[in-house]
Amino acid sequence: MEQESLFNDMVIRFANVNGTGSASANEMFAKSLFKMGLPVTAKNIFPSNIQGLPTWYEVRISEKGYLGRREGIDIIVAVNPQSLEQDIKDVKSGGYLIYDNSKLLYDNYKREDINFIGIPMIEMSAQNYNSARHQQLFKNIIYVGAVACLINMDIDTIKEVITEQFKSKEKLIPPNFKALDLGINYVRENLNYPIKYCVKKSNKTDGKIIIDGNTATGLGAVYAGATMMAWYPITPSTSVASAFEKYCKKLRVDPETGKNKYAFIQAEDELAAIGMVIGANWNGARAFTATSGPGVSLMNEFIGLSYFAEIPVVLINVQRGGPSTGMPTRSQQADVISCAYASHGDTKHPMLIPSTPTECFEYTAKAFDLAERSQTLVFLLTDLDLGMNNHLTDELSWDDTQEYDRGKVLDEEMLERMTEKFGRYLDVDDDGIPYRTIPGTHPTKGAYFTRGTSRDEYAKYTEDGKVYAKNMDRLSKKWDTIKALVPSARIHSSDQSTKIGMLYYGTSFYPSTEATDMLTDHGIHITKIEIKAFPFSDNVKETIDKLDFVFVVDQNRDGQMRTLLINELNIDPHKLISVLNYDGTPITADKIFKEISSHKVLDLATQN
Amino acid sequence: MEQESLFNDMVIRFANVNGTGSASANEMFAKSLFKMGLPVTAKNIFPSNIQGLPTWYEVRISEKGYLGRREGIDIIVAVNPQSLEQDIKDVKSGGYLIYDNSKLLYDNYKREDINFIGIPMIEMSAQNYNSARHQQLFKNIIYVGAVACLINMDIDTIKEVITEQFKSKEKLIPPNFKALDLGINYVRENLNYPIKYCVKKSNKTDGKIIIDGNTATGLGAVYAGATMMAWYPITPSTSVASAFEKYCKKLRVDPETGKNKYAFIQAEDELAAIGMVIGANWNGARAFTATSGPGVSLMNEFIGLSYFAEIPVVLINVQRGGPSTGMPTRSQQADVISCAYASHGDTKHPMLIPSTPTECFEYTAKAFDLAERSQTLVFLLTDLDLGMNNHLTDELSWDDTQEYDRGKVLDEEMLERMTEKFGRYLDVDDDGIPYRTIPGTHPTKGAYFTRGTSRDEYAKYTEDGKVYAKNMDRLSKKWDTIKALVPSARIHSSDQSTKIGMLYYGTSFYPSTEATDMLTDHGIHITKIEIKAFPFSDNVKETIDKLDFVFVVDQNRDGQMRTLLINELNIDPHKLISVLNYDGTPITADKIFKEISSHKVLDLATQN
Amino acid sequence: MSYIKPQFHHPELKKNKVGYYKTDYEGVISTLCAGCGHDSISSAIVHACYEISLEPHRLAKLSGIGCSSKTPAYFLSNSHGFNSVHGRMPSVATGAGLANRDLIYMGISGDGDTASIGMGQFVHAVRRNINMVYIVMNNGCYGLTKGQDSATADFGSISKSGSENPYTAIDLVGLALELNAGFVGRSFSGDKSQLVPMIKAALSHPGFAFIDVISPCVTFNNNQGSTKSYSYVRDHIEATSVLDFVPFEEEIKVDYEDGTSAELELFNGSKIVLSKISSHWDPRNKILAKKYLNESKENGQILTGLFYIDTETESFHKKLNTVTTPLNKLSKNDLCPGSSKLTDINKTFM
Amino acid sequence: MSYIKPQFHHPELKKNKVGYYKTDYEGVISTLCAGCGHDSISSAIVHACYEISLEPHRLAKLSGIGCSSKTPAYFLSNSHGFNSVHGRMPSVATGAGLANRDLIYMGISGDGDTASIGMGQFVHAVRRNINMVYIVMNNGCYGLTKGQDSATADFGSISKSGSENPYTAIDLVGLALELNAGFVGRSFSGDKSQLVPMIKAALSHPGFAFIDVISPCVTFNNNQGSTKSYSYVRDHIEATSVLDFVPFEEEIKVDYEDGTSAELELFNGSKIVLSKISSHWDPRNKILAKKYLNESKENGQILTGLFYIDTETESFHKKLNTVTTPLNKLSKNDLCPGSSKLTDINKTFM
Ligand SMILES: Cc1ncc(C[n+]2csc(CCOP(=O)(O)OP(=O)(O)O)c2C)c(N)n1
Ligand SMILES: Cc1ncc(C[n+]2csc(CCOP(=O)(O)OP(=O)(O)O)c2C)c(N)n1
Ligand code: SF4
Ligand code: SF4
Ligand SMILES: [Mg+2]
Ligand SMILES: [Mg+2]
Repeated sequence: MEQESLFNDMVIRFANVNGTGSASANEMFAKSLFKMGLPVTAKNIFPSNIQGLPTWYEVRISEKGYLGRREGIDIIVAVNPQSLEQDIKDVKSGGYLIYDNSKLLYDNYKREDINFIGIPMIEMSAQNYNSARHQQLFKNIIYVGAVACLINMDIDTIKEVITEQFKSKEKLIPPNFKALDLGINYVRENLNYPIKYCVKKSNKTDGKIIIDGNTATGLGAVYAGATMMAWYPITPSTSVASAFEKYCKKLRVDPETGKNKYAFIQAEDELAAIGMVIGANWNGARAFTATSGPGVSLMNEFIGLSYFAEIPVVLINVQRGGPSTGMPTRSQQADVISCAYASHGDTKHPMLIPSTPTECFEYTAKAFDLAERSQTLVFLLTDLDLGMNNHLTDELSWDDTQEYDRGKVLDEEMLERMTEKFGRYLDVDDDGIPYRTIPGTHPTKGAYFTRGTSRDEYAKYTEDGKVYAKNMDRLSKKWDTIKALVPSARIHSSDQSTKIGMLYYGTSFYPSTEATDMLTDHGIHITKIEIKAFPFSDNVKETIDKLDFVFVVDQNRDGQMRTLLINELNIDPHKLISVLNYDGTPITADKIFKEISSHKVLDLATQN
Repeated sequence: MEQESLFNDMVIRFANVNGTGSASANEMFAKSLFKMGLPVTAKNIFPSNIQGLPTWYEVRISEKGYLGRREGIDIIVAVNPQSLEQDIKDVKSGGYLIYDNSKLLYDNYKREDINFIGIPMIEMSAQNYNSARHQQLFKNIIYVGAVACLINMDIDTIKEVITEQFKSKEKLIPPNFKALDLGINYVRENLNYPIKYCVKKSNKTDGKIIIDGNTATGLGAVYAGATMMAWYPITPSTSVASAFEKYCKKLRVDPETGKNKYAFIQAEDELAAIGMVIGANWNGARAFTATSGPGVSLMNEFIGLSYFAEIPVVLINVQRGGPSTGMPTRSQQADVISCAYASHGDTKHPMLIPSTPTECFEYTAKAFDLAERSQTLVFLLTDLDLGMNNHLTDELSWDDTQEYDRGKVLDEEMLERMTEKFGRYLDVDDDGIPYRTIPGTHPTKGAYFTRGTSRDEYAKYTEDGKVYAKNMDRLSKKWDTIKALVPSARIHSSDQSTKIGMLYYGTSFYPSTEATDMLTDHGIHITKIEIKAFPFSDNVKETIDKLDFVFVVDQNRDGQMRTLLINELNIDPHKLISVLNYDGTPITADKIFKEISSHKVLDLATQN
Repeated sequence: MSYIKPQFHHPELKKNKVGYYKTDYEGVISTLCAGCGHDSISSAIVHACYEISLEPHRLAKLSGIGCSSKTPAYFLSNSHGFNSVHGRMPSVATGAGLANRDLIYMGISGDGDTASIGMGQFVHAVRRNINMVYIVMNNGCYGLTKGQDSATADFGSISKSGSENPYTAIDLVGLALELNAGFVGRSFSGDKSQLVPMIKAALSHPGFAFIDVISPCVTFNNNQGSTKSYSYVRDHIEATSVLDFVPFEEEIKVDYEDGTSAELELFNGSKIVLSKISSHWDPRNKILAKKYLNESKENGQILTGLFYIDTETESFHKKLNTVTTPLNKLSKNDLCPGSSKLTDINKTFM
Repeated sequence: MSYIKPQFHHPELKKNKVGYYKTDYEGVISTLCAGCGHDSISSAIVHACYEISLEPHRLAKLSGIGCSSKTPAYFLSNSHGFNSVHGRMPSVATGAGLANRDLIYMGISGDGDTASIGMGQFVHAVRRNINMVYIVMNNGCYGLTKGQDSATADFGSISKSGSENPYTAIDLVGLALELNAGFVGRSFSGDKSQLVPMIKAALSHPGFAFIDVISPCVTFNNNQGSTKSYSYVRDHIEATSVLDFVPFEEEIKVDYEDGTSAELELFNGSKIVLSKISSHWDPRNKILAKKYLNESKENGQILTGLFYIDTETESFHKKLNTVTTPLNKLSKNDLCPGSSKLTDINKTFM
């Protein structure tokens, strides 16, 4: 096959077995590309078990900075015999299959339209390492070396990454170098390289870091001053907890006493986790929990309590594939409705919806301010793709001058000065948000009995329908106040006038951005609306009103964001056209492009 | 005051203290009116405690058969000093306040525009009964007698009701008669009677019974062949359980062995209750639970399992005032959204929505057929007003020839004959509904591992996105199939052509019917759409499409049924105008009439 | 609605050490049934808090849902309270306690609230050794929802609906001991001389202090039994099948010596036997406590007393090694690592 | 993924009394880690069911969520199974059991599934004396979610994340005894000679039969300890902070006499001491069982064996007085009272 080099634009997929140590090798591979200045993104596709099943790691390199999933795999490094047959099928025509030729490849697996590159990984590993465990682990580094050489990576950068990685365990560096060299040398000595898809250094990652959303979220909570996290393990939210704990251990231990300025509680279940968070927030500490769909379902009753008793809560929902236990290790945006209207009765809950790890960090911090300011539960809505995968994103930043917004809390002094009767649910400021007091603040003023039952403005139990309704109306007013407190949607108007829009949120940001460029290339101009929060900021309706049709990108089956839009903004449903993906894989730019560019309303709208 | 008699059209409110025995006296009063052939309805307004707090019992008599709540109380029987001041205020101008004049009435309580009738109830009771307990209990019967006489009720009918009531405890009859006569005689001897509001026998209750919705629901489950109920006590659903148990004890005990053909389990909580129901249905028994909002919130996770693993479940939600613990003894329709889309991920659940006790009976039975036919969870959505209050309703009827629809279950013979591989989730009939097997049916065929995770058509675990998506699409197809299985909405077209509609459901049926007549009287013609189920039958959209504006009556703050309509039917939100009531009391015809008749769109629409 | 508290402040009442009158420890008027055992317990709490001179605002009271869980409204009006959701008070108390280690926490629950829907959270609150007093007002039934059997109802007892309870009762004291609670006691609502000191002791225990208080329900308790005073009412209820009559009753009081037994008549005339552990009892011997408990159970007696105290329990905050400043008092300075640290962190992701 | 079962049917294998080969009791290939204790327990279940000649379709297997809860897929393919939701298997099993009293129910759970999220349901399943075998595959951690401590993890043990567990372990055996379970035993995953007969006994017990099986987790169990074989891997994980290496291991087997102890090395070289109750043990003496259990705990030993059987327990169906025909077999004739009865009922509402 003739080869013309394609620089800095490819997708490489590593097909491994989980529990074999490939994940850390693959991560070093991606990190090295990042260090070479290349925009890179990695998706880990793993099973819901611990050892022995197929797992894939997909690295996309895109000089243009397109960091969503892309269809078409250019190179597959096939290390897993279980999935080999399928892996071979998945290589794009003209692409490469790098496999372990320690064993013979079945003839019927062969394809004429792709390039097969055999590397005797197992053989080399067996020859160079003694224990079975070492053999298995270093095989991973061997293929990293081989691939690096084949695509012309900078070897020093990889060694730098290895050195950094093992800086606390220096004795591990030489064997890793050795394995890397084994891979490199095999290619150098036996194969033509570089192959068609290759890389060269660039400078597209300045001011960027590569980090997963959950780590950024956990760190956001540390910066926001959260002192208590109660949680129950569940994929894909567990690493939010790990990150919070890790950084608390680093940053929140009193150097003198060795004591913790935080509490980290693995609860007995999700019901208890949110109960603890409610108790702590009621008592004036910033506390939060992180979970995924099944946890949110279990928390439903307490979510209603938070709404009605007006207790601040931050609830991080890293969405996975539903319904029920569903696809625990796959990504979806299918909890939009179940979060927005969680719990029985008339309830609504604000949601902050980050699209990048940097936003995970910022919005988590914002969520605490918003929860305390508005005395209600705030969801941070992310997903497995954002939470567990590494993304190229802006460096995290923090404004040291900004204070935490602890909301309307009466402290001892204020209570002391107060002459009128304290009314916990009085709408003093005409914004629907009342004042609260923290237990223990004042010997004789400000105490009240918090409850999830109907009560009057002075927190006294009542069954008076008028008083109840007035309180419900105040909660609606508070909802309107919240609109101005959440981040506004980002509107990216098209350069050219257009009647077509595309609305997206969360991780659909990456492919939607790419799809827009693809559409523009095809002469289709589009206004982009990036939803950042619920309730929707005013510009959402304003923008939609100016358009004829808006494509709503939802990573769920039922078009859940579309539901929220038509219901909350009274938009004619016919204006909103769903673009859906719900197979558990992140939606691709290709899919969005195809659905929009071939949609019949396009003719209608472009005729205008 | 001059008096012109108003026959068979009034509202009488009894103001009592709970725990004093008034409830049974008041019920006998209402029952007597029913026996006189008068359409009558009674609403019990009670506090969330057991003893000592105000409680009201409101009886409406309407020859025309209007059985919703009506504004304006004609007669108040004020037996509770705690609420007396307010009770006096609540009497309609020109109406009557019947009070206990054993004690003096404060002067400033007096009103000029109403009639005060004093009856020395406590005094008479103290003179005639010895123990404090008897005195308290018979005071209630004394006022029943007095009121009966004042409004000219047939005394023999009341005695008949008392006799029936105490037929198993005959010794209680004479003292009750005595108390009744005390009240009657006092009026006869001391007062002018009958008063303006009075009654005469009629024949408007032929073919009718007077019963509460929960009893009818429990009985429906018995008739439907439910063999297991698992539940956890919660107002206002508890009496569904009591009724089921009561009728099972009567009708389902094997006469020979004395053994039960049912199991009745008070679970440790709602999570366990629905878990048990799922287990029993999985194992081929008809099983159900009954709860209210907080219980539904707790059941959220299991509801998703039922949807995704396709286990039939009947879940009765007798709605109360939300959110959270809310108003446990007040009525609302505020769980519409939380039921329709309960649980995380893409989920939808059918709901049957009865409006009368008769429909409670029928729809409960239907719910079991539907759940088994469509292998999913079915809600029966009622509310406190329907469930706990007595309503005049058609006699219950049962067609003995109709078989239970147990749905697509493969029995031993079918499995034995089967040559192809059994696919639990195969869409054999192209209706989205697969075949299921019951554990233990066949030694070697039909066993599979039920789970809430993604799986292929043969119930094998899979993380393959395509297979997952195909299954989700089949569930959507099943949803379409269900549309044809649920009761259709009832469309009542106006005699005159109109562009205005009114849509309502559940207990809004009573006042909406009355309001329609009021509107017609004012020259406003309206097409009525009575929703009976979710998903919506095709005639809902067809009818709405033909109208310009539809008023949607919702007994919740957020217009939840309206949300479902615009979302599921893609209706332009501007067409649907909410008429809301959410203070915990049943909506009145007056309110609906006022909101509609004064709405500005009326001009627009009537111009057409 | 009962009237357990005087309607006006008695001028002769004495201030306690922190300057409060006993009335300062009261709450709003109870809406429970007249004679309900729960009201007696509220009053014992008022007593205990007054006597140990606790400043009301230094205590936070938490509860679930039920008649029992309403009682925090009826004592300590100057304390913040949280009437949470059914069965979930333990987790809310856990969170509250973590936020501010300096307050005293009192959790009030019912037998339904704790032994059924709240069982999981109860077990884990014990396991974590949350610093709180946990009182179960145990009436063997679900008062607020009209008298269904609870999981502590005795095997064979007859419920209001007339069914015989086929399940063995869960003994919360036995369970707490098995789960290594550091303070375990049982008393009777009407036994102030035992209950008040027990609550005082619990309030001063540095960890989870559990008290199971037998508390008769006027309305639904022990429905079968003597036919004396109740008969007419019961007949009436059977005939009308409407549960709407509750007689006003006096609270049931009892006073008996350590080491003796007392037979007690409940509202309907049925009887229970309380037996009090002797004053020589060594409450540090758990094995013995369990043994006695089992033996008295077998004799059909309800053993009361302070069964077990572990003075060396490690509190939750100790386990978690938290700073001595309450977490809710830490300021941004204490908590926010600031932008320079963030620069370092960013570097680890480059 | 491990390969605990032979890949082909051995021609010499014998049929049992009901005509099934041992392989007929197997399931699909396990996807658990090689050497996981849970696979050994699956294999013991296969053994036991084969040996007592149980017809596979007469058993229903139920589980929650976790590595342990996956195992019902790996045994008894001809039995229906239900992999329900996390911690809620007891209620599902209760309902299933009510629907058909004629099947045999086997519930499989993990220590996370039972002792944390499932605690409430576990307690109430015991209390109701549901007719089922309830096996907890107890590895002291949450395997499936990557090794967090569970509530049965020992006080002071070090979790994968390096933290010391500050909580006292919940002893499920002690708890089951306190809650009056009628069959209580403990064994070790690799001790077939003890485990297989215990499962057989449990299958024939007419009520709730609880077996706690200690089952080491290859991947996350007892992380600290010997530095031998694991060292490189641990170093690697520490350095990369990615938990992605699991060595293939042989299952840990043990065989020791009744009345003796055995010290066992876990995967990482740390040790536990199992001690087996003697064959002279009288499993009807609960008090003694509790005493021995406590003593061995204090000696740092894990007592195994069948501690307690109550042969006279009243089954759930007996308590509920249900008909002998399974409820799911009753027909419309049995169940529907028909229209004429309804006419009578209508009359009561006129
Ligand atoms: C989730 C939920 N389920 C059910 C209820 C209804 N409910 C209120 S109180 C109660 C039981 C109370 O029993 P207990 O705790 O023993 O208190 P008691 O009234 O006997 O003092 C129940 C079931 C509820 N409030 N929330
Ligand atoms: C409601 C809910 N919360 C959390 C999870 C995530 N989860 C899956 S398995 C598991 C713990 C399993 O531990 P254990 O029962 O001990 O089983 P093991 O894997 O150790 O055998 C958790 C927390 C879930 N599936 N559902
Ligand atoms: S119902 Fe029972 S527990 Fe509730 S207040 Fe009345 S007496 Fe007390
Ligand atoms: S993680 Fe542990 S419990 Fe799970 S399969 Fe692996 S060894 Fe077994
Ligand atoms: Mg109780
Ligand atoms: Mg485990």
